[in-house]
Amino acid sequence: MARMKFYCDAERCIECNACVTACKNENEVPWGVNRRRVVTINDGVPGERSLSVACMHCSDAPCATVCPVDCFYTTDDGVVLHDKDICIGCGYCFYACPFGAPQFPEDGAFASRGKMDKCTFCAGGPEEDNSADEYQKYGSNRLAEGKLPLCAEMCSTKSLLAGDANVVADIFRKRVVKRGASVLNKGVSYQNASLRASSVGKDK
Amino acid sequence: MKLRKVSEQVVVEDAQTSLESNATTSSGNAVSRRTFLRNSGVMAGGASIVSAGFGLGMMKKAEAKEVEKGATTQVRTICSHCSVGCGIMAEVQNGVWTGQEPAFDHPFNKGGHCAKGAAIREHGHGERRLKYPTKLVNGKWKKVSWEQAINEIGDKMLEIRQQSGPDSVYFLGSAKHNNEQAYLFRKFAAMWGTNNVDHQARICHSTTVAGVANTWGYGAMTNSFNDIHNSQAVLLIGSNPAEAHPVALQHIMKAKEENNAPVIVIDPRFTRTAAHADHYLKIRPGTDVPIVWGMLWHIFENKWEDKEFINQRVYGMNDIRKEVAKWTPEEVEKVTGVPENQVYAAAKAMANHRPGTFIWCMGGTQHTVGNNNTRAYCVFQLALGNMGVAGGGTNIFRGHDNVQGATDLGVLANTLPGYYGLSSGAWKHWSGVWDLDYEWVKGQFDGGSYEKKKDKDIHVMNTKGIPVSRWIDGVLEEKGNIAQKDNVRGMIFWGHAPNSQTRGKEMKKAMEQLDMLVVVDPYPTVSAVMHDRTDGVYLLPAATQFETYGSITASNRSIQWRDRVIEPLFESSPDHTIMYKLAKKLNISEQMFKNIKVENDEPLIEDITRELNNGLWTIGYTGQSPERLKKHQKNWGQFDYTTLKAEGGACDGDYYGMPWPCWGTAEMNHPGTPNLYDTSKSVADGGLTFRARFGVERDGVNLLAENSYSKESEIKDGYPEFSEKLLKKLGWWDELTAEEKQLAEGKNWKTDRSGGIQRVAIKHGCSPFGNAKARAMVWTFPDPVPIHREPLYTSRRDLVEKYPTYEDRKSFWRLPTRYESIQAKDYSKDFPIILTSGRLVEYEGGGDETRSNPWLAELQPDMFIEIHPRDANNANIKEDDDVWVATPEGARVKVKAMITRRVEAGVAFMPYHFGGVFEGKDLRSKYPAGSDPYVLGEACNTAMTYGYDSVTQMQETKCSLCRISKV
Amino acid sequence: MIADFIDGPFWYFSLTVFTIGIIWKLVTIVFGKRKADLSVARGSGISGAIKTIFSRFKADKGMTPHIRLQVVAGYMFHLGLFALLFFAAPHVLFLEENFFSFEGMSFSWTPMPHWAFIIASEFAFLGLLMLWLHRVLNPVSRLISTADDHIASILTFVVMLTGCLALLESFNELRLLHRFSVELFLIYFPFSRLMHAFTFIPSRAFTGAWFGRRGISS
Amino acid sequence: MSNRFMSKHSQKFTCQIYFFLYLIFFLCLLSPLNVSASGPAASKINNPSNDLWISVRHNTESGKVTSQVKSVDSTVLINPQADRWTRFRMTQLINYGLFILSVVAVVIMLFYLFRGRIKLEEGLSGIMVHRFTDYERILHWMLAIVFIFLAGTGLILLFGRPLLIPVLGHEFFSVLASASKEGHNLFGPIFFVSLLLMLFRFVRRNIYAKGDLTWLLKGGGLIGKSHVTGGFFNMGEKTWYWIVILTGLAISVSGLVLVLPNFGQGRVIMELSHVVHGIAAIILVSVSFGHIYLATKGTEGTLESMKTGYVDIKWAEEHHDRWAKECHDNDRLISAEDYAKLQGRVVLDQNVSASPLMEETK
Repeated sequence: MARMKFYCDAERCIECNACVTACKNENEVPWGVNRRRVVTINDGVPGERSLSVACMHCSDAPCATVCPVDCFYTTDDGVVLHDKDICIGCGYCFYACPFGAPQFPEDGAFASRGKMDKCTFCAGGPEEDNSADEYQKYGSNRLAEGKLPLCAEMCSTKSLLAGDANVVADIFRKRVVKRGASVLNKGVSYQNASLRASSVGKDK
Repeated sequence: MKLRKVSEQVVVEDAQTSLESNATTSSGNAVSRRTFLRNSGVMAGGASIVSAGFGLGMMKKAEAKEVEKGATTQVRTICSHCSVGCGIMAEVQNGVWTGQEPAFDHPFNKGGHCAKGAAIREHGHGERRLKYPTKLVNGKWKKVSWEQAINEIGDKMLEIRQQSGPDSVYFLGSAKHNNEQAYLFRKFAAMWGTNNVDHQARICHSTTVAGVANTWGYGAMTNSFNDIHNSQAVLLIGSNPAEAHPVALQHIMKAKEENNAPVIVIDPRFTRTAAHADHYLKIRPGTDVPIVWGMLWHIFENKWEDKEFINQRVYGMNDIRKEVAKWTPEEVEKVTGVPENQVYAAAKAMANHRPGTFIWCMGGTQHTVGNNNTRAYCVFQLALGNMGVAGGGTNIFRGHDNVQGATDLGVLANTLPGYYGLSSGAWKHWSGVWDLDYEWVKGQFDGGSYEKKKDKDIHVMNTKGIPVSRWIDGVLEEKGNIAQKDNVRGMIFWGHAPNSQTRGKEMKKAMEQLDMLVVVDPYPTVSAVMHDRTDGVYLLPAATQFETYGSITASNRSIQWRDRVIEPLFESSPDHTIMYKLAKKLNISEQMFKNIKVENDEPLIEDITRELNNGLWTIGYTGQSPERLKKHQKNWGQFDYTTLKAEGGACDGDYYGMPWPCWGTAEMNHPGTPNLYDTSKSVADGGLTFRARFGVERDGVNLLAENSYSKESEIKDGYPEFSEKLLKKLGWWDELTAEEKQLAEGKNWKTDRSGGIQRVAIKHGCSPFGNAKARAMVWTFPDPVPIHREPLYTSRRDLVEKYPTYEDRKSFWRLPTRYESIQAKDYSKDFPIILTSGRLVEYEGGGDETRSNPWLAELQPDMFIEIHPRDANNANIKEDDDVWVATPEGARVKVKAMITRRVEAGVAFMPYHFGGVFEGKDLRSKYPAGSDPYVLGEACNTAMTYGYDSVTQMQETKCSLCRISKV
Repeated sequence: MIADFIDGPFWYFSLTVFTIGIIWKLVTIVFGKRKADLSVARGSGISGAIKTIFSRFKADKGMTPHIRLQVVAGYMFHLGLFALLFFAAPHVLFLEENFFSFEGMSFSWTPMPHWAFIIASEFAFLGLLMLWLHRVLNPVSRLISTADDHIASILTFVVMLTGCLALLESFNELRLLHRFSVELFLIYFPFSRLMHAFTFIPSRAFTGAWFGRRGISS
Repeated sequence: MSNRFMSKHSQKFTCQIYFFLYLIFFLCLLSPLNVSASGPAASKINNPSNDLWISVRHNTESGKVTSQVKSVDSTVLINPQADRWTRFRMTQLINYGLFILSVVAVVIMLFYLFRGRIKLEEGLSGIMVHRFTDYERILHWMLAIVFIFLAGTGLILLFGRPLLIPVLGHEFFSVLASASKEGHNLFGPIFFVSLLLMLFRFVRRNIYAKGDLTWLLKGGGLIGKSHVTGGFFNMGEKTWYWIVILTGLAISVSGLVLVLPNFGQGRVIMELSHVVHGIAAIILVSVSFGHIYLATKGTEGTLESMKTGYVDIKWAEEHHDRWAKECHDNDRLISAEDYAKLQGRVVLDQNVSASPLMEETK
């Protein structure tokens, strides 16, 4: 049984926001609701790194734990989904989620939270797969078509990985090893050449 | 209180899903997938994210009937944003663009996209598009019919022609046209009889084209994005692919991770690319030549240069050495602000890791010394022997999706398609291609003469036109000062964003002075609103590139075939159709479409392709017949991710998109040239030598290559370009067929339309254009050896004396052009901060298209300026404050402050995609109803100042001065 | 099943009862027999009528100190309810879809924003509660109140409550509950004091006319 | 929802986060950037990334964090509070809350069983004194009604999942829950308003005075048969009043923070407000049990005061002797007949209807 997971390779993410618009594109999420976002740390200074975050589809999801109407469920693929026919838009999942995945459509002051909306790993909802009703509520169901979430598939630098946790881990491990190995063959990367040149002095 | 059509509610609701919007529509085509489903009998679901009221509809449980799906068809097309040329799989259902799948097997992007590419399907909604022909009637937008619009425009054009001559109408083309439309547009201008035709390439990479072409023959990206996989080092200067070409990072990352290629970024701004680089040099804007010479200084100092390569294939490197010798580490640090050790490290990295590639973009080109910069870059690569090898080369990332193509097809004021120039020879060649009488073509032009050469009159048809960067002056300049019969009186913006051009304030004045302003574009663009005209403005809705088809040339010279995804939305129609209608109105359609089939006003794209195949011999656009292009597109999965070569399959042996030059006729089946000047391959297999373009010798120095030649070449040394005479001398003449001989008689490789000369030359393993040395020293340019000159508006007055700019020119591209008279005055006191500009990933170009796309607009709602904390504190500015940015020429823009260390203290950065706000005044109300972009903002170029390149009139957008004060 | 009944037959039934009831009531009131007024006219009946219709919106000076609570609460409730009834987005849409759409064209007006809706309902509830509690707790008003008054108040309260419970606009059951209560309300309306929504005009008019004729200012 | 399950849950979830972060650390450690650190110049170059990701995990980055997605907390990558809040609600609020409420209920029941109803020693006299005006009673009952509604809906939302879903099933419960949530949100402000009116109206009479302490020492008369003194309000009522006001305000304010999600308040603030809201509510509800009991079944003659506004003089003497004395002195006693008339139990004749006592309506 596959366990679906997202993983964002911070060394590659360039904050191009393709994942964000891809999500809007595939699920036609309305303005103001962002199932996925890219966060940049140390913006504008050396060490700047970006990560694309959405629902992490936790193995034991806190949103599911706190939901007062128990509208969450986990699919066989380990995707955490919720039933909008049961959701009452109370916002507890929003408090419980460390990653800020749950989104609520708001309309001005005194906004009553509508039904919660979040990343579905492009796996739709409880409705019949790829039915119009499902699309209306949750966006498309790519998993049912044997495809992976569009955000990951469209990542410009293949930084955002999605799929069976083991496969993702393998891909990533290979990458890391390659990075490491290539360094070993070629000696020190030039990240610090300047520092060396200054401290050690030029090796003419 | 409101009355509304029930039928409209569909669209209104739909608009709500994306944003509250007053979008009305006149067509059922323009629906999103939601409404599409809803239309086919689905009520909004109980949990509809759109919280509308609870009339029965909204509150009843969704009676979701399964949509009877019209078979979903997949269409292969190409992204219309940047020049990487990403493949797109569009899913179409009942004529509606319902889905977008990643093209995993596309060799350029492997399914990857940036924010723009991933949001491309929104073109199928086009909520904020210009819906129908519109005309400005005393201050109000009025819908008119196509016929009326074309007639009125045509009559006005003829009137202007009759009063002031053809040169008073300016044809401003576009890099968004596909090759066929671009070619047709250039032809249109020729038929009309003017060289006042130009497009964005002028203000994007013209200095590259000029500088690079004059160094070694062709002015284009020498290798390809994919070829970067082979690079052992990557140097980017004035280039920020992380935002401008995100998919390119896919390839750069591969090199970085798998070859541990050091990635070195040289930029005034710590860009997102720099954030992922191994080594970063922060230079003062406008000091590209010094930093490059500075690195070269270390290379010569440590004897890291490739001597053999230089001896064999480079001319004038000694002149360079002399200049470089002046750039000691101390001087470099003084001018650029980069300490020696960093420069040294960069130089060492490039020297130790060969081949290394050299990437630049507008950061290098958009300067008064742009051509110097680009040539300096080339020289650097020549010195390291990085040219003509896989993984090396100068990888120049072009801007728009087809700016390379539009340039090749001569939508320029200084040449005919294929860089033939404007000489009589060139005109004769093209008259031949068009199958027209040369004299008739000549007759179309103004009979007079604007320039003299050795006090001999030059015919107007042979004199360069006014470049797009200067059209403003073409309107505003004293009649007497323009080398032209009369000022420009009619402007035709055919896919151009005025806010991508500097001197916005004067542009506004110019627009108001025109007799007629025509905008042909899918969106109204800023041209529709920035002026205060009350009439004489026409907006014609052009179809987007997804509503038509044709070929486009990616930055790496690969030509891809783009399929039509959907029928034109609303009342828009494809550019070539509009061209035909206008041509017909102007009575030049006969000649213009002589050998092009026209079906109900739409010229047949394939015929146009064939015609240009028949004419562009110089750069080998001849082998890419429509059939071959379509075949490549159908089989793009069969090309190698790194070499771009197809092994087996339908296109066996070809390189993807047959990167030009693809020599000879289509029958010759040349595979295209993936890397230029690569002597390790035979010419027949995409190998090449440096082009012999500048004669065979100068002052007794041999200009031809010395015992360097491409693989399998039968001439084991340099040789001049091929011509009938040379063939005869070599005794290869008789290898031409009878027909070929007939056509080739008295012609050379460029003008022989039989392709025989090229065929035979290649048969003997020779490059048709000869085998020469690259020119490190371009004696035909103002600065034969690239030297540093301070920007016109410089904050370093102490350097002005040592590195002065040029003298003013009386008449340069028909216009007086100022240099030293501007630099003479010291503005640095009142305007202490250097102002530079650049791109954002979410938007492109003038941004009218992308700012109208809700998925993108939501991510960049505000125009901003990046300010260093020091400057911010000095001006007492806090994050997100509104600030006035004032520049020396009296313009000022109101933008939000973003305080960041990306920029150095004393430097400020603004993105240039915004428009629709002018000096603090919001122009939203001036847009035609329902076509205002979601996001408006000050155009940074409203504030950008004067300054033009000394060869190509490239505008200076990368360093000016400004004063920033809190609102 | 029940849903269809509430959305369908019962809705039309209640609507009919309501309309016919109202009309019948008003007709009987307006055209009912009345003793001819033999007094000598000292002033105009018409002007008196019109004057009174508006003057009665203001509480009588003498009474004000005693009934401040009722006045304040009364206005809060009635204004709030009016706003809810005619300017709540769902109601506007409902009215448009069910009453003001004729072939192809439909008529509607701008609903109030969500926040305004909330405030209006807070006012309405506060007012209604106060009024009803006063009715129950104040000995005098308790004495003069009949079952009708209590039923009317409670029915109104229930209608408002169910409406607000269905605020999320997504559970059909809640919508039906609201609609059902509305239907009961409509049926009860014509036969109860709720009629004052319509009758307050003619009643004031008659008194006004009567006084006006006698030259009494009221 | 047993404790055992909960703790298991939280452990698992923390592991989740750590797994995610370890992956990132792993990457940082092996990326060329850092291996270089272990290269020749290792001593000089230490790897900033480790600290970076640690600070990310605890949401304490020093550098500027940005995101093009502009929404509440969109720049918070990981919010460590979330996990704590989850654990608070699931393992503490629900379990202890349920425990406390049921204990209080049971205690009161037992008390009733053993102590029975507290009768007036001398029985009712029929002589009444006026205690509360209409306005005061309206306030009281408004607050009471709204409070009960809010308490009910609130408890449904809090305990519904463990207690009601098994009974009602998901679909129907979520209908109920949705109604509860909307009602709860809507009536909250009304509660707040009535609470404030309550505060202003009664605050003067509820300031602790001397004598209250002795009342306390005597356990409000519940313990033993001894007699306790009291003013208009006795110590017990005052305390109840202050509990209502203080917890009420806490509930209202925190409630408003929660019900208006879009004034840009971050998740952490909302989580904290929810904690306050929950605790205060449990306290108020449990104490209100006591109040309701005492005022209705608990003591004879008390409910009368809020029904009619009048109390039997005997009741006054027993519970509020000092106030009763005042009434005697100012001669504010009303005979049974007059009282009957006032309550309209006998037909009024003209002069009574004009009786000055009608002024009470004010």
